[in-house]
Amino acid sequence: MIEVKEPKKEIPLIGTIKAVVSVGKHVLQKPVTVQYPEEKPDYPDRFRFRIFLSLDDCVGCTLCEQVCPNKSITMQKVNRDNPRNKRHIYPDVNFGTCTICRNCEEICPTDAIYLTHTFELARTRNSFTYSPEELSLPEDEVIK
Amino acid sequence: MAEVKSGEGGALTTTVDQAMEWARSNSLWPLTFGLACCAIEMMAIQASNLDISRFGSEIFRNSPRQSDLMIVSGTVTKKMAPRLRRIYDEMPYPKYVIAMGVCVIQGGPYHLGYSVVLGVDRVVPVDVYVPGCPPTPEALTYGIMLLQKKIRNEAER
Amino acid sequence: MLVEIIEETKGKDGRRNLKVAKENLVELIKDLKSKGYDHLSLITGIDRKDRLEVVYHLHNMKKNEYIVVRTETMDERMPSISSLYAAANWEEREQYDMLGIVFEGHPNLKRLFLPESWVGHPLRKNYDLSKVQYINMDEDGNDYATFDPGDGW
Amino acid sequence: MSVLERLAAFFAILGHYPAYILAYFFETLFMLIFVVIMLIVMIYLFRKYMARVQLRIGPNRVGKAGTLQLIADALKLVGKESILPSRRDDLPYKIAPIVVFLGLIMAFAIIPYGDFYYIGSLTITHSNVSLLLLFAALAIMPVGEVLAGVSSKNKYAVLGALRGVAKDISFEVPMMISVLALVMMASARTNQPLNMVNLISVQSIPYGIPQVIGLGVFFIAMIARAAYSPFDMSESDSELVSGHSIEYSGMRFGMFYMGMFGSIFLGSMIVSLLYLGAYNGPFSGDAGFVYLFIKAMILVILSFTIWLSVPRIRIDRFVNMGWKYLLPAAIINLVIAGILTLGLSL
Amino acid sequence: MVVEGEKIDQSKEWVELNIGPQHPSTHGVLRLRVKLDGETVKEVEPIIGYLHRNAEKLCEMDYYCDSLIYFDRMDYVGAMNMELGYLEAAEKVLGIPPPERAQWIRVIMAELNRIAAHLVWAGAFGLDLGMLTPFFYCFIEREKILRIFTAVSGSRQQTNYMSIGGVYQDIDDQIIYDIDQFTEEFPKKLEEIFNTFVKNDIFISRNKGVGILEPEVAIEYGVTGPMLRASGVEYDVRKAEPYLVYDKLNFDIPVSFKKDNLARFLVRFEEMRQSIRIIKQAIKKIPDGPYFNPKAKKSLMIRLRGEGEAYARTESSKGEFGVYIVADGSVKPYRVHVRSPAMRNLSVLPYLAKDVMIADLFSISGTTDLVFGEVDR
Repeated sequence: MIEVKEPKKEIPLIGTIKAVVSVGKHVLQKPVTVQYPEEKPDYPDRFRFRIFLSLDDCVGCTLCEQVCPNKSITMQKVNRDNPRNKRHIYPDVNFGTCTICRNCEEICPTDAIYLTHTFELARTRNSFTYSPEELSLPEDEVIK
Repeated sequence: MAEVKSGEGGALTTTVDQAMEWARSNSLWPLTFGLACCAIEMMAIQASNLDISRFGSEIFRNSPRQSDLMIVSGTVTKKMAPRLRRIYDEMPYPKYVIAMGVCVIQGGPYHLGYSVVLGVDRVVPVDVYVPGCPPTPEALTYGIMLLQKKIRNEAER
Repeated sequence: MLVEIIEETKGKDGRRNLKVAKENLVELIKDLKSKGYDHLSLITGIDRKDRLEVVYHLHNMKKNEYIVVRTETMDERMPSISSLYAAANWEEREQYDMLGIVFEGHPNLKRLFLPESWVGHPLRKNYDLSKVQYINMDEDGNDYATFDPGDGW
Repeated sequence: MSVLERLAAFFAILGHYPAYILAYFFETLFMLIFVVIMLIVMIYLFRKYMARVQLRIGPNRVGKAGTLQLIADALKLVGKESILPSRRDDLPYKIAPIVVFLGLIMAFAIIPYGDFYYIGSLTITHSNVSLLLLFAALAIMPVGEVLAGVSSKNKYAVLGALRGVAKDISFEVPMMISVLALVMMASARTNQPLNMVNLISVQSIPYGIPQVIGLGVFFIAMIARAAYSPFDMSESDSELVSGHSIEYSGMRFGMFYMGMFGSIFLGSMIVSLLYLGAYNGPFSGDAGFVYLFIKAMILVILSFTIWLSVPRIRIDRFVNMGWKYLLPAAIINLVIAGILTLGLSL
Repeated sequence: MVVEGEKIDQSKEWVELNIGPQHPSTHGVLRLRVKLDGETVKEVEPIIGYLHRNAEKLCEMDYYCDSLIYFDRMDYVGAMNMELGYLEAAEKVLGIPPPERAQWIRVIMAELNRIAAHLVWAGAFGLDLGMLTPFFYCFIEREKILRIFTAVSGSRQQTNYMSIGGVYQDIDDQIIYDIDQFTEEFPKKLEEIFNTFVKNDIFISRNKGVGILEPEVAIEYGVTGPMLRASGVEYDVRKAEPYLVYDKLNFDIPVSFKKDNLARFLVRFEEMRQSIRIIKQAIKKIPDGPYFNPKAKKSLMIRLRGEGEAYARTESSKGEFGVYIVADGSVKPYRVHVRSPAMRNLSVLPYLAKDVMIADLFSISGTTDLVFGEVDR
């Protein structure tokens, strides 16, 4: 146990002036701002945001659907020539409820679902359900 | 607000409209309205690392009467919804709403429960939806830029 | 002990569990409080489908001991201990709100989170989630719950 | 010949009275334009400075380096809906922002801006009682704020107005006493009527040096009058939301907003005029008004820094401070001024 | 003994002021119904529930491994601490203890998050009092911690990093180096922030002697955490009932006997210094080994069955955070109940804010450190 000490009492006015100086001198320092649209933020490698799906790797095991904590993933039937995916079901993700918990990526046995750095998902319409094909496309090409 | 008319006066009023749109899009004063987790990320766009004042939006007004933009940051519960509506009604036109985070868009992680509004667009009209839980400050900034584009009638998505 | 303990067990977390009858609860807790269990940590209500169980976590600040008192009620009524611990005030209101356990003798037994007119107690196992309720606000700023979306929704 | 007389001479063909009316009109117009431009510069400067202190960049998207930011803000405020709350007292609610803004403009009309060879002192009101007029004009702004607070019929606004009244009463008296000391020293040296111009011209050294206590008291009073932190109890963003201006929107709010920045600029101008040697400086001559602005701007920046770094004083402590510390300090200053006047005749 | 202030005269007509839910100083969605006599607060009635998100109900509906996301969002500035609190209970119920390395990683992350949470609090407290600038300095430092979190977990705030039986991903040398750098640089910055507050005599005068909370009252109301320690009670779950590897670490509990707002402020800042001390020791002592209990590996997680019941308490940045899980042998918990420290700390506000000025009401509610995700759940 240590007892915290109250700070030394400053003379009135002098203390205020000290505080003002200690704040005011920051004007000499360089701003720390990263100017976002021009300078891209340097996120670490593990940063995750948007879910991608590799259609060729998906085996349709529905594990991601089971493990999704808030039922954002539902399986969709997609007619696609993929010998590993016998049932022809692929996940689609609703980004309107997805909390980016990465449980699906963690549990995916074939690493078909993976998350990427893409974060520019804002829209003017409330339609965030991505079909399996759209999940496999980069964000620029998903035009709804 | 000047209306666009056909005929000779049209060119002038269109210019006035364009000027007003330019002014509005560049001076979005958000309302200090933090609800939940996303409010901290909303504070982070105000903070130094991603400085929203570059877009002219650093003046977070506390009174709804003086703000243009309501960033609904965080879960809107059913108990909060009528109040949110009242705050929205108190704001003067033209007013804009950004739905920040998945809770506000479609209920998010709580959409299976009993006390969360499944999307704030059931209560107030929303201009831009920013998904993420919470969206990073950059994602929200992207949303604000999208709103600016929307005000200037340039938005594509 | 002054009162009859029905059952004494040890939880998975190594804490002593005392099970008492509903009638003896206040007396037991009063006794425990006089023995130094001055911190009421938690009141939990559990819906066991046929009965409601209430669990009190009491804590002795000085000796750092935890004791768990559990009791059951068949008729949704429990004696309130809010006259013993100030912390019990909000705790009991929360359990009343969530599980509908009526704490008799509570000075201000109102719902803590949800409005008064909310139908049902959400943490009950038989609470119907498919019945959507809406909350509206009247002129004085008080809430009331309805089943149909009124104005504003 | 002053500016006014020159302008009147220009319009002399129209007759004596119309010429003077037109002259006053144009002079006021110039001054208004000047004040508004100064306000825009001030707010831009403030936002940039605030950003730099907080290690940010500040507005830089609109126009070059964000210079058009304030234009955008002003345009937006003009185009915004101005909500009239249904419970308002109609007339006071509507005139309150105008009163605040007018009080500001009136005060700007009274102070001198410089001393020129051709036109004499650059001021609009060549009154012999301009010092008195100035303090009369300064008292108008708080009235507008109280009007706004009471007529909004909002509890926060009423509380803000009440705090504003309590605050005004407690700093006005020390402020006037410190000015009294100034007048006392100056009047011993001249037989001229003691208007602002003469008060400045008799200062052989800036009176801030012998009356350092008076300067301090006056500066604190000026910050308090502008409702800047630590004395922003009547606005107090984090307690009373926006205080007296809570119900105002659109351009009506814009007037309060300008009044807020204008009054700190006005306060800094008055402090530098009365205490810091005004437009006098080495090699000043006709360029003296530059000195005035530099002095005023330094004070403005200082008060910005104080705003950014100091928490709000509680209202009862401020009232205490006004009566227990500022008032005695002002009286001590008066005594010192008296001694100096008699003994040294500075 | 139940401590309640004397009741005010209800027959008199007091000015009623409704503060919140949208108010800059309520830290979210607290609503206060205040009865005023001029500037003096006569009675405060907190009304909560504006962020009631039915997390406890949803926990009952989800698998054990999935409930973490609701805990992430409870105390949303201290997500790691919340996860830790849940896992301490869940792992007891499931019988899957985390391996040694995971425990050390959890300690480091929990302490980093404690610093981050206190920094948010300090900045917001400054704003409550009208100091605009310290907020920005606090957030710059917090951003550095969030960068570390992004590097380990991939998310900035709602990390979802710890999982049943360990942590989600191992930390590598680069991250340890980053944390080391941070612990080297942070104390200097912390003192700088500290000085912008305490050098200011207006700040001291606003807080000294305001909101005095007697220790008996605090225990009576169930107040824990820095608020209780500022009242002079040496109680910290990390020492009282060590979990993880806290018994192998060397740190002190900051206590103050002044009981006022300033004491709470100082205790929180001292806690940040102690957290740095813990992290410094932990990154030196962290052992090699598995970071994940193989019993809980990946696809098995949704089939984990819990038995019995457990109450686990941890020291979050707000106080004693307890999670009570009742299991019935199925894959989903039967009942999850959370002991929310912030709610207990809030419940003492009507007692503290009696006969104070309006300005002090906000400084007192500021020092209680409210986070509404946790109060309302």
